[in-house]
Amino acid sequence: MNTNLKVSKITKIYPGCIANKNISLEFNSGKIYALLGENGAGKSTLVKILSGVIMPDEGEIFLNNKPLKLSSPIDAKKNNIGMVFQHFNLFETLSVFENLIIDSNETRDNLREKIKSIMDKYNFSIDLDIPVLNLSAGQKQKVEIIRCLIRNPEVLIMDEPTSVLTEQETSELFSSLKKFSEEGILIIYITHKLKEVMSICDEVAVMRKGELVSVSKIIDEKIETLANKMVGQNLKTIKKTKQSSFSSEQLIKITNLNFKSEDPFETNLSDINFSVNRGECLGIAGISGNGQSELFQVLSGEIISDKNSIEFNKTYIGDLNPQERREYLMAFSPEDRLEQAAIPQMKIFENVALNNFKSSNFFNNGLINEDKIKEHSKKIISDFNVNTDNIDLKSQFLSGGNLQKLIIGRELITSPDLLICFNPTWGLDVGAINYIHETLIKINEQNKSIILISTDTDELLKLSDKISVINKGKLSKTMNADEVTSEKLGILMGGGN
Amino acid sequence: MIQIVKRDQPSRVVFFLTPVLAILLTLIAGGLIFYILGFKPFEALKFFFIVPIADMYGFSELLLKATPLCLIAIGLSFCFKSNNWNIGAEGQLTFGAIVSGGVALLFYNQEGFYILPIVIFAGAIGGMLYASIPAILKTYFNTNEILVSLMLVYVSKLILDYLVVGPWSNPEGFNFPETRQFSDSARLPILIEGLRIHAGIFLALAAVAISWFIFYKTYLGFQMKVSGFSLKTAKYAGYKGKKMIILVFLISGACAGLAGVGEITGPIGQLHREISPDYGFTAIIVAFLGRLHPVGIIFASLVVAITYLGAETAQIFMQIPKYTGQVFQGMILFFLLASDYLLFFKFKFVGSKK
Amino acid sequence: AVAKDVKAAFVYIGPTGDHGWTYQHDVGRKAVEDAGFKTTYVEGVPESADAERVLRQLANSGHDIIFTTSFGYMNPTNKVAKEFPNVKFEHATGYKREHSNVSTYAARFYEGRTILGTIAGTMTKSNVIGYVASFPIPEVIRGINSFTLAAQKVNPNIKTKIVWAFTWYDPGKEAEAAKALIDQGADVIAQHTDSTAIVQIAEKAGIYAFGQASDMDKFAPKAVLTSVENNWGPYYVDRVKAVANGTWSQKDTWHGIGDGMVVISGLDSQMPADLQSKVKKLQADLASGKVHSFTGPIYDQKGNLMVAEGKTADDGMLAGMMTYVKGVEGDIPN
Amino acid sequence: MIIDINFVGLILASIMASAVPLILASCGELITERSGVLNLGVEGMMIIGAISGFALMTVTGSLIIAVFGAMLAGVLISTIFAFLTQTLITNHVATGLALTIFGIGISAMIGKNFVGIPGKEFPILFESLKDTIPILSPILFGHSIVFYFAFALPFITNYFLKKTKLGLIVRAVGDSPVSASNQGINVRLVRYMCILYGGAMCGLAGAYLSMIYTPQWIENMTGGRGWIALALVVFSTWNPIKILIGAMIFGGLTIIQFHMQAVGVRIPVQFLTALPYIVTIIVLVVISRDSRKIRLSTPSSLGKSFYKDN
Ligand SMILES: Nc1ncnc2c1ncn2[C@@H]1O[C@H](COP(=O)(O)OP(=O)(O)OP(=O)(O)O)[C@@H](O)[C@H]1O
Ligand SMILES: Nc1ncnc2c1ncn2[C@@H]1O[C@H](COP(=O)(O)OP(=O)(O)OP(=O)(O)O)[C@@H](O)[C@H]1O
Ligand SMILES: [Mg+2]
Ligand SMILES: [Mg+2]
Repeated sequence: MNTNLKVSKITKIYPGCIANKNISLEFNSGKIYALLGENGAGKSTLVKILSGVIMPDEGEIFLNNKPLKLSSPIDAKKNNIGMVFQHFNLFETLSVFENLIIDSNETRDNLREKIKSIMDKYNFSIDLDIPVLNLSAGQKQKVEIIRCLIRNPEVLIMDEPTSVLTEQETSELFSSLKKFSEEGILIIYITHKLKEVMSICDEVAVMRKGELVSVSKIIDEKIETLANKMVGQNLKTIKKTKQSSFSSEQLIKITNLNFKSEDPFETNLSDINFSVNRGECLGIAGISGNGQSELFQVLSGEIISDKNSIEFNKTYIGDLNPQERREYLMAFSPEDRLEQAAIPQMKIFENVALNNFKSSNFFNNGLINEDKIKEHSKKIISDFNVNTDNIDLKSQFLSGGNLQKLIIGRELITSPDLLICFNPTWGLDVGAINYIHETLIKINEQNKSIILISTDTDELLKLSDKISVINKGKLSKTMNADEVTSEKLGILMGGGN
Repeated sequence: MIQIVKRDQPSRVVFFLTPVLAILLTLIAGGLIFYILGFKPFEALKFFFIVPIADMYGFSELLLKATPLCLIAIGLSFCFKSNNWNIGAEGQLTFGAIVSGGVALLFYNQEGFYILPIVIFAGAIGGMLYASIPAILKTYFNTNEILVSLMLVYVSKLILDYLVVGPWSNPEGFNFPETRQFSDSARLPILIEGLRIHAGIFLALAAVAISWFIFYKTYLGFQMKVSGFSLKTAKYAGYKGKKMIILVFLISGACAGLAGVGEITGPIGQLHREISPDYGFTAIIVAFLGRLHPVGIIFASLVVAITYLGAETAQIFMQIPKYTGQVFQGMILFFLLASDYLLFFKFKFVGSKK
Repeated sequence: AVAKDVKAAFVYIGPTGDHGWTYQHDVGRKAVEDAGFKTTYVEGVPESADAERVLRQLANSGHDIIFTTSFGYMNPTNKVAKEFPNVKFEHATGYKREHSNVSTYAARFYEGRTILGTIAGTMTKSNVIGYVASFPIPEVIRGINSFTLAAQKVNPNIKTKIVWAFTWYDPGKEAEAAKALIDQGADVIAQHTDSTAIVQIAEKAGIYAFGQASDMDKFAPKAVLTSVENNWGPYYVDRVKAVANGTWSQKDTWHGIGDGMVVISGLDSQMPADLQSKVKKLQADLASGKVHSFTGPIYDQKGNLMVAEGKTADDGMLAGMMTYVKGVEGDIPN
Repeated sequence: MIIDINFVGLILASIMASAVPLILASCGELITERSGVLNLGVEGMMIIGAISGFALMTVTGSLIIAVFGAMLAGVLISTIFAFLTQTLITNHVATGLALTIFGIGISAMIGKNFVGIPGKEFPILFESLKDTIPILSPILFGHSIVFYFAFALPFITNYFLKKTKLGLIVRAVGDSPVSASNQGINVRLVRYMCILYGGAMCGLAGAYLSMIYTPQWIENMTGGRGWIALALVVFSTWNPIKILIGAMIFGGLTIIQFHMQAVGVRIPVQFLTALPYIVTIIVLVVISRDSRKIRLSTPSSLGKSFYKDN
């Protein structure tokens, strides 16, 4: 079986951005192709076009030299193109088997048979009759892969498959991918992790801002060259000058913190213990979905816990809500910029007023003090390099990076003693990432503390003084950042020791 | 070729134009219905929309009719803005009327300036009490407020029935299902001699002004706006979600209760079995038609009020079935919702590709 | 017709096609039209603040006499009458005549119910008679009492079971109420609600029932033994003519079988001949006043004497009647 | 009081007959909601079904045409809702309310010429067996075909959702329209179909009222049953079998309160009349307390608009 897939002059325009600009590429079976690019480079857009989810504005696709019109995901499936999406496309309340049978034409028994044999062959083990929401991220991904394999795909596209996997699971995935490739399946692998590209891919195409920058063989590339192509500039390396001696003054101390959720879609937290000193940055690593978001909410006060479980600056604050905690000089930057940290439909200055600090006098006697808020907003915009001067602009018109700067700025301008942030650079371009990283380092230097919850190991290693790992709602003991390696973190993140 | 494109930003012009467009479309569709029913469309529309308010009396009746609608819709807009679906305003109106009527009956043989304020206050309290039931069940028991507030409408009407038939029925009234007439001190003053328009309209106007102030000038209004867009953000900001739910229900209940007071201490003057022709439900349309904006609600309440008057006039003079009023109300809402599409999408004329 | 210019208006609480209360008033209105007068009607006018506006609009638009056909219109009628002294107002079932241009009228439906009670008491085999009532007001209580008294007279063993539906017409609810009574053993059902659902249920269950307000025989030919019809036509024609002749004056009318305001429909052939003749005689006696529905001795449920031996209840007592007579089961809801 | 041996059976049969429209409408709405659409227009669709069925029966004289015509009318009116919410992406709650108001108005308008006309007799099945088995006979025999259909419907619905491919698709769409769309399922089409199906069932429920339960037309004759049907869907936690139980409880309360009146229970009648509503509220509260269960059984996308741009 020899498969050849070609895309020719693909263009896709979204309001306000060109996601794909005149892209032409050719793929052949038996090889693993990497599609490399920063967040927002247009990788997902291209493969969504290949899987029929969206339609290009211009351009053509050829499969084995025959033009292919993909107007629905069904067309892609018919033509044996399988895709594992960046964000899982599973039905959480349906069982694994129901998820698999939904687009299959086989009888129940036949399908079960087939799934069994696939699982045996690739050493997967998943209970088919439990709801998907009870699966771990790695298992969910396997379900997605099985879903593709059932159809004996000629092309298998994987969009950032490792972002939710442990080191262990990643290597399992890689060996499966190698097997698939040997069996003649054409694999397109999307990532922005350079190490992965080097370790399993044969050829690599780099995208930047919607355009194809280069196509080359892996053997001709090095990590550095790829990185420069991807970013389009020489990476400025940020290095935190680790402080020689920490202040021993404890700022926040969490003792035996537990959270049991009523929501089946959430993770329970059990027996969390840690402390952070002044001027320190504690990194919390983990694969997403292991309780980070719950931990963030407990720390921010969105979820109230036992009063004594959180001690901040010698006061017990476990029962306070976020607003009350802010008065004790805590600040929070949640993961979800568009649905939680800010309201896109509201103006910039209104978004600034979301962090309502008593002494900032945004609201006097229950009335809105618009002048004050606006004055404050202007200061944030200039102090934190937000690329606009119009505070009446709806914040939906800010780019992700600028919005994040606004949010971090909003939180920091009250000069808090502790900033808790959750994936602060998720989805940003390198410039914005560098800016945020510098900012975070700066506040440590001012003897303020940070709790950095992040799924990006490199970021954690770069910024943290101490690191702890969260897995299935349990937190590992705190380690000195100098003593840990990314391998060690990987093992802990996967639940190992 | 015409292409439908998503707008980058909802258009502000369209935002204010769609209600007008909706009304126009309703008029056209209404004319069509009249035509099908065998009436002259223009004449029918004239009797529906112009004749009822052609004189001073008609206009005052329009205001009288619009007052409770406006008051309730203002209250509902607090709920709807913050994502709370209170559709039981009719029950809150009834219960407000019961409580204030009860108080007014206590003073049936007394006169005094202090009586009316107490009666009005009692009505607001009654409405709030009744609205607090779905609010508390929603916040503390996670119960769907749509269904609870609706079921309570039936219950309130039975309570009213029990009272006017039994304990509160007029001792001199041959056991008919009505209470005594309230004393003059418990009645809202008439504004213009000979007309029915009463001081209740000031309550409505005050509600408009206060709600405008709350929505756009206060911390509470800001919090409601945030909660309306995203409950997650409201939580992150640290707003007290439960308190706010209860508060908006209470405000909404108070407004509905006041509307009930306005009816019984205004034009009716006593309690009997039927004090509201479903104002509580119609006000939902008013709230939407007014785009949950206080000034919009004023206009919307006038438009909807006229469908009531028009249905009567058209019946008297042309024998057009009364239900056309209700059909018009449904259609206005349909057309308004439909024309909202233009808020988020626009039609683009493009040449054919390539 | 004498003077054609007289225009009459009718204000209805329900739709003209409820086949009950409003329907019968509209039949009366048509009689006025047939007599050569112009009429207008407004249906579905709520008893809320809206009634007053409708009345004023009618008074203002050239109507000479306005019939307001529901109790709830009492206060608005009197209020508007004050402002339009030249317009005559006729309010059904009320008692307030505050101005000289307001008359009231009502029908002695209880006389009809005396006849229904007599038939029910005779026809029942189970001795359980069901009665679906609407709202606990004197009008309805009076009907229950006269029905029960008559039934007891012919059959001392009967029990009247009463179920309140709390609606004048909601076919679903009335049907459920009727079914409950049938399941409780009732083999004759009377109703004081307006829809035809009850007689239809009776037809299905193979038991007897009586029509209300209009002749309901066509809805349930086997079940309906007879109906008590509200017959407003003669009164309406009379009053409109009086306006035309300039002879209208205020009065309080309470007419029964004798004046033809209450009409007993044709008797069903299933009724034995002796019962039929008994009923016809009773009808005549009620009409002539020889028999009164409430003739003493009448006791209330607790055994207190309400009407002494040989006396009849006066109209004042009847108008405000809110106690059950002995033999009715249960309490009046209040 | 002497209790007839068949008394229990008779009461149960009455309760079942009163539960029929609730079951039909709830099962229809359940499918709609399972696909993620909240249609509050049940009352409006039912009343349209009621008048259409009755009018068609009167005009054509054919019961079959009338029954199917009522379902078709339900489909047509729900098409307005589907078009607005699915094509024009309007708010489900507001659109549903508008549908109810509109439906009540339109039905009264059409119904004007059909008041006071007696309905036609609807054929009854197994009438000859009516007296064969004590207690059970009145329950099992002597009902219309719609009655039997209504009591089969929860089981059919359950089977449809759990065992068939199409049912799976409906659930998948309600769970995650985005995933479904990426899997190549036409979310809009599925939702359209579910809304129209809901309309058909509500139409049938209305026709049952005007053609079988109380064969006549009276304005507003659904009397709030549509709202009860909506409450039952929440009550059932989107499980068709529990709809059956809920409808029996609600119908039971209504019927039993009449029996309590008839035997002279000394509780204010207004309270007895309010009982079904009060109990519904209490049951809703009790059920909602287990928020974990509600969360798991509620279609995740319920009431949320889905818009796919290309
Ligand atoms: N539906 C959409 N509407 C508007 N813009 C979109 C849409 N989908 C994607 N975009 C924009 O298109 C650009 C490319 O997005 P795409 O998801 O393809 O990037 P990516 O390379 O996959 O990034 P990531 O690494 O974050 O997944 C981004 O700027 C994104 O904001
Ligand atoms: N503003 C709001 N409008 C509508 N629903 C809301 C709002 N805020 C919260 N909810 C909903 O109400 C329920 C309870 O809210 P929540 O738990 O956030 O209250 P809370 O913030 O804990 O209140 P408190 O701080 O007073 O204890 C949840 O179902 C939530 O989704
Ligand atoms: Mg991507
Ligand atoms: Mg007969």
